[in-house]
Amino acid sequence: MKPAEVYKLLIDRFGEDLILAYVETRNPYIKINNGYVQAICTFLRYNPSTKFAFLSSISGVDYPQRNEIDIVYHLFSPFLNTLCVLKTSTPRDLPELESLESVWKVANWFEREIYDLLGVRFTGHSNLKRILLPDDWEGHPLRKDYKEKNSYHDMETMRPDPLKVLREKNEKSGKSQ
Amino acid sequence: MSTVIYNVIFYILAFFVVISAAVVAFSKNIVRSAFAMVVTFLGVAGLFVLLSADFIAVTQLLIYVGGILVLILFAVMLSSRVKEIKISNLSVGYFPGGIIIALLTLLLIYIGVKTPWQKLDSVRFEPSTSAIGNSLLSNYLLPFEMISVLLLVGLIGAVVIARRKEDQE
Amino acid sequence: MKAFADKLFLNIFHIQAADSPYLALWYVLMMFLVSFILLNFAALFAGIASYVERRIAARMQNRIGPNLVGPQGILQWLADGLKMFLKEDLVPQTADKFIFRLAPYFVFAGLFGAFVALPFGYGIVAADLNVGIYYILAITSLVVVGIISGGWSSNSKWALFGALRSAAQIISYEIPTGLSLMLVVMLAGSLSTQSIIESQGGWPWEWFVFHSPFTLAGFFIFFISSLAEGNRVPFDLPEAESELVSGFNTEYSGLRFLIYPMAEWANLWVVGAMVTLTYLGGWQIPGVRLETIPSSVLLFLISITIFFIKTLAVVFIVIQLRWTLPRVRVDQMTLICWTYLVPIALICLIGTMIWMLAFPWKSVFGTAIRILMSTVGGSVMIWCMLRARHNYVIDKDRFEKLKGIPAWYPPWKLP
Amino acid sequence: MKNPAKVNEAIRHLKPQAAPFEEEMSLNFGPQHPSTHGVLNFLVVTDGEVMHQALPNIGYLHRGIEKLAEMTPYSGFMPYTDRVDYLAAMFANQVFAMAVESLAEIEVPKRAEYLRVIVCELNRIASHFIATGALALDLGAVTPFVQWLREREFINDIMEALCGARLTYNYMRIGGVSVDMPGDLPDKILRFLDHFEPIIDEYNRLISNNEIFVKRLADVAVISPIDAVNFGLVGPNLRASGIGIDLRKTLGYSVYPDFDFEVPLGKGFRGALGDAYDRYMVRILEMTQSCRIIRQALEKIPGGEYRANVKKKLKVEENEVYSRVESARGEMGVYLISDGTDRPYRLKIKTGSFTAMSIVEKASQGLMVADLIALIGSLDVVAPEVDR
Repeated sequence: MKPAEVYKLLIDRFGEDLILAYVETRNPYIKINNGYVQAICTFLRYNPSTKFAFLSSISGVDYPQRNEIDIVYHLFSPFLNTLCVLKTSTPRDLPELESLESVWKVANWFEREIYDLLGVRFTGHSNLKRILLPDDWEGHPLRKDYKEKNSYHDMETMRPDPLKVLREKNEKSGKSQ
Repeated sequence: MSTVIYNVIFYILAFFVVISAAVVAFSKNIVRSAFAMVVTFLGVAGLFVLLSADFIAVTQLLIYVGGILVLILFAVMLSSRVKEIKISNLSVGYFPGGIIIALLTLLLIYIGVKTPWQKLDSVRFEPSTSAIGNSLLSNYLLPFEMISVLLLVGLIGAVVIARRKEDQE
Repeated sequence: MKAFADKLFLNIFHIQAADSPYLALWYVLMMFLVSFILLNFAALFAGIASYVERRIAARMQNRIGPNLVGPQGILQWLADGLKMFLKEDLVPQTADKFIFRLAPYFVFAGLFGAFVALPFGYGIVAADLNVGIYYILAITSLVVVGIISGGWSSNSKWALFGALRSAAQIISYEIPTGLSLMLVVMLAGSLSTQSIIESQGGWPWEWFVFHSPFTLAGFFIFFISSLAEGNRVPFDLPEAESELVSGFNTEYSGLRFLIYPMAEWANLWVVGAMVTLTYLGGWQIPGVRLETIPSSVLLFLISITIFFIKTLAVVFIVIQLRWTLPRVRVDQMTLICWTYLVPIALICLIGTMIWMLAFPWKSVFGTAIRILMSTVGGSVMIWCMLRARHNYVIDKDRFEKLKGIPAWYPPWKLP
Repeated sequence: MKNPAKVNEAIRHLKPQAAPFEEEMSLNFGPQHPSTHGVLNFLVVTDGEVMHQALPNIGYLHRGIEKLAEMTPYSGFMPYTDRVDYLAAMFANQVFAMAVESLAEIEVPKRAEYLRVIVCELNRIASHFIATGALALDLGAVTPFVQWLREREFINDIMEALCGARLTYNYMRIGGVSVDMPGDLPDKILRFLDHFEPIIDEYNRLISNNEIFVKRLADVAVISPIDAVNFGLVGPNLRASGIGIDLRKTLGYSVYPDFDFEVPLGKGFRGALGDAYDRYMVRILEMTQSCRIIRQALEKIPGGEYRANVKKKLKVEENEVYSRVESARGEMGVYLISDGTDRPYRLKIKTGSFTAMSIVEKASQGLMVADLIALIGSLDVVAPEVDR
């Protein structure tokens, strides 16, 4: 079963309101409504004709121009040997999505990572906390407009340019000579 | 000369025993008490050696230091709130305690005065192990066996009690 | 030793020992001298054992091992000891400082106390105690007090884990140790270390280990539980470095830390000597009657050599075990003790009793069985060694083929 | 950290969820601990030796590689991929190269594909050395680990002869590999294989069949097939639970369909299906299969170019791809979005260790402290791969 057929199956089952588009890229993806992620994924996982048993990864992509964050789900079905890419968007100002934790346990950590790095909130998540960064970190680094703070807990995050330091040192010693 | 040294050793050991026993009784920290007991046991073992009772001395060491004390330490460490120093040796009941101590002291003095002490010229350093073995398996066979049966009963009882608690949970 | 001291005293002061008022003083002096010698022997052995162990481990792991301090790195242990001396003696802020400082001394006293009753050759023992091996069992139990107090007083969870494991382990394993020693005590009819050796003989079939199948089993039980009591792999749970960081001695540093590993290595000698004297015939010289030994200095020296060789062979095996086996889990450790070692030791005890009655030591059948068992045991040992050599040769050839350089090099000549 | 209140606030969420019982003790396992395989922290809630919970706390090695990718040209990002999984750097190289090649529609020469397969399989063996050896080391057996280190040294030598690096190879390029194989290398590799294949038997004698080792691993931390799928386990961990998914077979990427090899599955070698011993044994068996693949690849390797002609400043049309390879730690994926410039718009690296780590919290319940080490070791978690 090719991704296009999966798209047809989904259209038949959920209709055009939920399944928005089918976009041809290298790995064609199916654009879905952001309110029904859980239902669609549950369907894809347990439907005997698809059986997407594996959630390969969840990624988030920030699009400041569109003012949206895309969340991409890569599902893999060993039975069909097919990769199914689901994509959904959520507004950048108040990013919120359903958690897939009830469908795949592994979504727990993937979603925590996205929450950590992109700031997307997942409703129904059991333990939505920062995972890679410290709890008191400010900002979400994978957003395109993220600016790193100069210091974290009085520790400098920026290092002076070593070449510049060397040059200045040389100049100084040159002056003294 | 040798009796002098003998006496010196005796008093040194006795000193350690008494002091450490006092620490066991008066220390506010239960673990400290337990460790002070090591010194007490060692001192008592030394006194046994001085009395030429080598087998008993070694038994004292093996059973009390190696067995009972380790078990006590084990139990103390497993109990929660070890670090709360107040749980050892609560100072309550001064009055009944005083009476008991007074009575005990009187009793000890009475025994000390009344007992017809045998005075030995010198301590005979003779191996006692085989004598103990022989007596245990000839004259005192019945008490020896009865004690072992008693210990067995205690062992089984402990197992039963522990089991029951587990079942109730 | 006492007789020897009396004789020495007589020769030096020309006074009958018993008459002298200075006798007690003389004894005290002798006591200090003997303890000084023993302590130095133990410390020296511990140091050299640490070096030897590291070299053996390196050999087993295709490494070179310490080789820079002194010729072939033989002074490495001195350098390590010196380094430990110079380290700061840290006491954790929240530790129970008094007990923390005191704990290593218990370990020290417990282990080095055992050397008093250990023989080194014919008639060479600091104190031929009437309760010899019983005393050794008892005094080594002081070690566990040191370990528990050290672990508890560090106020570290890792150290506490180590201390608790150690307590459980040593209490459990004292029972099979004692029971398997009982076999020997029964056969020898004595607790004294020297008379246990004297009641065995020089030839392998005169050793207690081959007396009957029961004593053979008892030998292995004793060996295994000695490992456990000495915290050696596979029973090094109290300081399991991959689980508990370093177990009971995690918070120690400097000289106080040094005492723990030193005691562990000194314990190697205790284990080796105990196994040798109880089951492997001690210092008995094959074919030489006991009475003839005192008359000849040469035989005297041979007896010492034999005892050392046997002990070091056991030590060598213990070291090799350490670098081969993984560690057991804590529940498996107690399970091995209570479900296998203790019942088997009890069976062996009763079996040996029956065997002693049925086939006395001197009887034809008893001798035949002993000769048969020692032959089989020896053959198994030789077979194992040959097999190990065979595997090694194959491995060596493959390595040479791959790298073009020899895999083997003599210990005194590094690549 | 000057403000303790702030620090307390920062570690607040690490405290166990429910209030601990009277008998419970919480234990900080790591970040500096001999057997955490990198910088990791587990908050272990124990009752004596038995654990109630082990909460992994990761992020100590987070270097923001995904963010770095957005600032680096495609060809310049290759060295960064080495650092994702330093024990099996070739796979990250390969998966990134594959993703870019797929986006830019670059045809990779056959010889380059074969070279990639050879180095990847060698790297897989080297990685499994560390995985299985470190597991033995964690259980207290030092010698097996050093034994494998010796063998790994030979692989390192081969890699050094090939690309000059011993750990972070940076060997692959977009459209091929950086250098062709020197003429004597096939012979070297074959000599190594001749030497190495019997060593596996020796190793099995030394440790795999050791009774204590088996007792420590068999029936410990059993992961059922359902859990394995649910928690997204990949690679040897998944196959140990009896699920035969190997991307080399399922996807047949690169030139893997050309080779004849088997995918070893866990079948409860010494205990339950999916226990720690199965995970260990699957890795040992995989090494043999990798040897088979290398032998075939060396036989079949064609001549010709080793690198396609790719522009130095590669610009890729707006597109996206998710490419995956079977790394030593299982499926490693790269989700790459290009936007027409010479840098990725977004790069996401999906690694096997990340999902393997997430199962620790569940699989560790009711184990003993010593078993936690066996669990982490048998999952073969590499900290930088978890944190990226």
